[in-house]
Amino acid sequence: MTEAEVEDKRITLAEAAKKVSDEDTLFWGGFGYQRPPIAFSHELVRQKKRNLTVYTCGSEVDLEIMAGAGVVYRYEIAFSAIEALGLSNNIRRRVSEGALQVEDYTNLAMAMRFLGGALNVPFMPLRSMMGTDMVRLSRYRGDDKLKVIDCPFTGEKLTVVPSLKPDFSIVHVQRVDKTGNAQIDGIVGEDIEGSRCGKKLIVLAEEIIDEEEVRTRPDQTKIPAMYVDHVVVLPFIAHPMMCHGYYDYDLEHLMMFHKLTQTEEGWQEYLNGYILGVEDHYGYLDLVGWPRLQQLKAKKPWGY
Amino acid sequence: MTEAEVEDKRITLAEAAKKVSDEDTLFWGGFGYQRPPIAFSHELVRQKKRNLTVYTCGSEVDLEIMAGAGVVYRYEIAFSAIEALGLSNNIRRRVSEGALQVEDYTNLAMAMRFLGGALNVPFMPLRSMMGTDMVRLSRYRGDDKLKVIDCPFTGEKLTVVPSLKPDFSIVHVQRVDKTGNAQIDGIVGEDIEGSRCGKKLIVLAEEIIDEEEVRTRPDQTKIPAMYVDHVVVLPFIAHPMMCHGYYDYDLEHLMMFHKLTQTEEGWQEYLNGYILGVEDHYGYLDLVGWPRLQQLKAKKPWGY
Amino acid sequence: MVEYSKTEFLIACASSHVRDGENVFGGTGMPLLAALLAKQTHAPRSNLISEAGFIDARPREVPLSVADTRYYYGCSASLGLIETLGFLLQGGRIDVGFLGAAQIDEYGNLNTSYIGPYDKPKVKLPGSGGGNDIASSAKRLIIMMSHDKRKFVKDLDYMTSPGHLEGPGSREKWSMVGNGPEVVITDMCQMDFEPETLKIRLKSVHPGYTVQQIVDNVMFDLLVPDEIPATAEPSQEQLDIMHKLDPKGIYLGKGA
Amino acid sequence: MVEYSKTEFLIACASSHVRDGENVFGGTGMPLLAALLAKQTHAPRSNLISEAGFIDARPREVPLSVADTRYYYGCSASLGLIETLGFLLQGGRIDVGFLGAAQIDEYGNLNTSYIGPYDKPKVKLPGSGGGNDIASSAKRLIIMMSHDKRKFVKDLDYMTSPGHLEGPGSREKWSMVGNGPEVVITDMCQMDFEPETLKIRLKSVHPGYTVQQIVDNVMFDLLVPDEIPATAEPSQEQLDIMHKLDPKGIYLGKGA
Repeated sequence: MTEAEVEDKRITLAEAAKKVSDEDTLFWGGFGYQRPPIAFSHELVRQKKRNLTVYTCGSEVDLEIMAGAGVVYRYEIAFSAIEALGLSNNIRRRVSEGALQVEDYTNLAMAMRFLGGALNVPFMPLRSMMGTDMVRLSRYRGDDKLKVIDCPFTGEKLTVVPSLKPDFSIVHVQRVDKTGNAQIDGIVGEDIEGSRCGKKLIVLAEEIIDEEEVRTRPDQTKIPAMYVDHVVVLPFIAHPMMCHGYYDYDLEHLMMFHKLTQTEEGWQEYLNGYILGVEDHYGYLDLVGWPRLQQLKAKKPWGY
Repeated sequence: MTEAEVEDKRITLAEAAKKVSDEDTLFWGGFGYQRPPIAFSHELVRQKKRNLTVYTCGSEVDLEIMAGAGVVYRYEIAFSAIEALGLSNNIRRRVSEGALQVEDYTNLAMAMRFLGGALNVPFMPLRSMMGTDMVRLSRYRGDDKLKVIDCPFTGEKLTVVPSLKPDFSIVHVQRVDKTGNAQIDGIVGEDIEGSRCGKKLIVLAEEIIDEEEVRTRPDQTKIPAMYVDHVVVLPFIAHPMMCHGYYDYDLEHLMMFHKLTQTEEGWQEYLNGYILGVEDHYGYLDLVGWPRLQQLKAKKPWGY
Repeated sequence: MVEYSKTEFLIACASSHVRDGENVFGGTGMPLLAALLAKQTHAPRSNLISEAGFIDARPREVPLSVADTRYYYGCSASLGLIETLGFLLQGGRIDVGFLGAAQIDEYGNLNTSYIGPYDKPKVKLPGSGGGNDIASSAKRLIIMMSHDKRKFVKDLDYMTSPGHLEGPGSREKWSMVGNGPEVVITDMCQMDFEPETLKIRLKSVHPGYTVQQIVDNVMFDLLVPDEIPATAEPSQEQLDIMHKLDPKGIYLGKGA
Repeated sequence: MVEYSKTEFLIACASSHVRDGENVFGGTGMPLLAALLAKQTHAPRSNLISEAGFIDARPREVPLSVADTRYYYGCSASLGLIETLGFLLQGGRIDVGFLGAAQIDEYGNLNTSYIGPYDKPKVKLPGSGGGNDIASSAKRLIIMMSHDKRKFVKDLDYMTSPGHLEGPGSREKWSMVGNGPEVVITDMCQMDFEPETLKIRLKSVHPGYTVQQIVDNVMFDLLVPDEIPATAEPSQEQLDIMHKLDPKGIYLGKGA
């Protein structure tokens, strides 16, 4: 028997971000405060990417960072705000300036678009959006934003939305083996469909685990390695947001971020201090401070 | 604080089968040799149900039993055989006699029909079946079997299949709490979508677990209680097939079953001996014999 | 007499609309506190769901996000968006949803997307999130708004989520799963929808406010019945439970 | 000289069509043994997938069912049909699928559904299962058949799964994800498809058979090239591995 040489897909965060080209389209994982790939947004900013299009339901701080730094020029999203704190100030400003276009969908519509992409069918039907301006108005997709059709079987009205197959899917998980088998704890949000819909998939994980451990508990694998092109392993990828079972959100940092983004000057201060002013993700974590990060670590059994 | 009284959804197998009326439509869970609700098919036979329509990808022994005993008159399925052993003899005979009609779909088409039903949209698109007799010929659904349409966005040809919302979903799982939260180990087949698409859901489980245990590990719940109407707890529900982590298939019994069904007389012998000739599921298990059942119990870490 | 803040009053009022045994989309903020309060008082068997994927959640502290891990421990299942918004909500299994908005019109249609013209928006608001999905498919919709003339408008700048659209028959036209808004709760009053026209109607006035104040702060013609009861005040028990749920005053504020 | 049974020969032959690193839908029976054999010989990085939901499976004993738990331990993920047939197969991520059939026509279209007229079938066969899905969307299709005149027919009783349909351009017309059948392996020969017409063509003859025997057992005009090599025979190593995989002879039979 020939023993297979196992492929090691691990690369650095900088190498992973380099794979992304200007003008590319990205599925962006995480949901709300949970598992957003913030570190990846930092690196896209440091590498001065331009004109990216990002598809997601509603990440929060990362969307603010990429909008503020001019990395993205188009969002197809359902939600932009920092829940409990308030409006997404950077996105609001960039939209008013005309530097950013947002094509509006609902959370279910975006999830169905990822599901359709994962299934490799060009559209999916759903029952939302009908009767509202979400059908009537489009920012740049025009007739390709969505359509309202008659069901070919029942005649009922249904919305159909175009499926998405972005250049990259960017997904943040708790654990991964070096071949890419990824485990997600807690809610999955839209990451199951999102990780399958991209042409390439970059998985960012808090922790590396051995392939043998994965194969002992295969039903814990949420993303099989065969979907995964690159793996990046780093701690606190989601800071100042949370990663279920690993660390809580950093409310103080989050409030500071939200307050600073109320003005362009404040945002530039944050951008220059926490993102451009550091070498890499460890530079950022050093700046936040390890004693503080230690405090955020999740407590059993609560997971935060 | 008012403490909620927890609803106990447990009923007997006989009570559960009584909920099903003649002419009803059923989603039938399990896949291949894995977790088919055989005990439920036995009880439907004992209660002499008639004219049921069953939707599934491809259960095996249970479909043979229900076809043979005249419980179902319509199958919408993708597959009928006993894998590794041969054709499904009872179904073959009943089809030739005209007593059973089979509307043919593919496994993906059936899975998408359950997904569509679960999502409460009347159809789903897929890329199978085009160009073949599966599109051209229909047993009884006629134009409502499927349609080939042009994608409203890309113009590509796609098959659309009508979603299913049967009267009951019948699903067999490893563990359940009395309120209905169900855990499935191993592959899920089509049971996630199937358990969500029915108007009522009956969960059959090998083992009862405490609700507190469910709430300590919520990410193990595959079917939340809010979908579940009734719970039946019994051992060896799938015998002579397998239940991952609980017991292996009984190859000897299976071969005996397949051999007997080669003739109508043989099938009647099995029917009268193992199904009609016993009082209930424990009567069946007594007949199979507990030493034999004990031998089938799964060994760690293999799960069979 | 019980002392309470405006926020506490609104939460208790919203809580009264959750019925026992119902499946409730809680979200965050005031609706979440209202749903948790209902579960700990008159609706112990209500089932709190977060659209991020948590089912029958029993958070010991108020979550800040619908995806907050505070929703996890003690919940009965932890899944994803296709499950909550697709299988459950669009599947017709959610009884009550809560929504807020920047603007509402006389049919209960909501704007959470843009202030100003769509082509050159003055303010980009959060957008739909799951709001349009909830407004389309939850059986009943409870709307919470601050009572401000600029929010109760004749014409929305952008219609994000469907209320009763153009009135009778319009939700049916789109085969909507849910029945639309049932009640609008503001800091001055509760409003419901007149069954014939499906237009907003005054339902009860909160203590300390007059009908005139309410009418003056609405830009459309508000239906005002002859008899208008006062909205019930919260009990001390309700206030105590609220503060146990939000001990840091994240939503309730520091005062009492 | 190595001694082998017909079944062993076919499995070794089928195995040679699996390339290293490929994603393979293995199913059960001979195709499964072929895929497992390939992984243990020339294709160690091939990835065996069962449509029931097992990914990168490494069964220590041959499974009897695509859903058999023997596929589980040591596999890398255990999921469901939407994942395997939808996300993976329809998503264009499966390189090789194996299918058998009761009838095949000159374009490689397959019947696994009915013998006799559809309206009054003589025999109800298993149906598509995942077969039509695999034939539609796997990049390459390997067909295994017993070589029998009644099986190589001019007109199928029922077309369950698409081969090359009516020839050039027909798969494109339906935007099919996969490229259709590549090879047909019988107990007498291997056949491929002539690139211009997409009709079945003789590719190699198994030891002990003649071209005439093959042609006599096909009901359509089989394309026969001038030069036809002999099919390679299995090695002792291949035979040993097969019997380690199926020690009870479930698929290989008891003899050797």
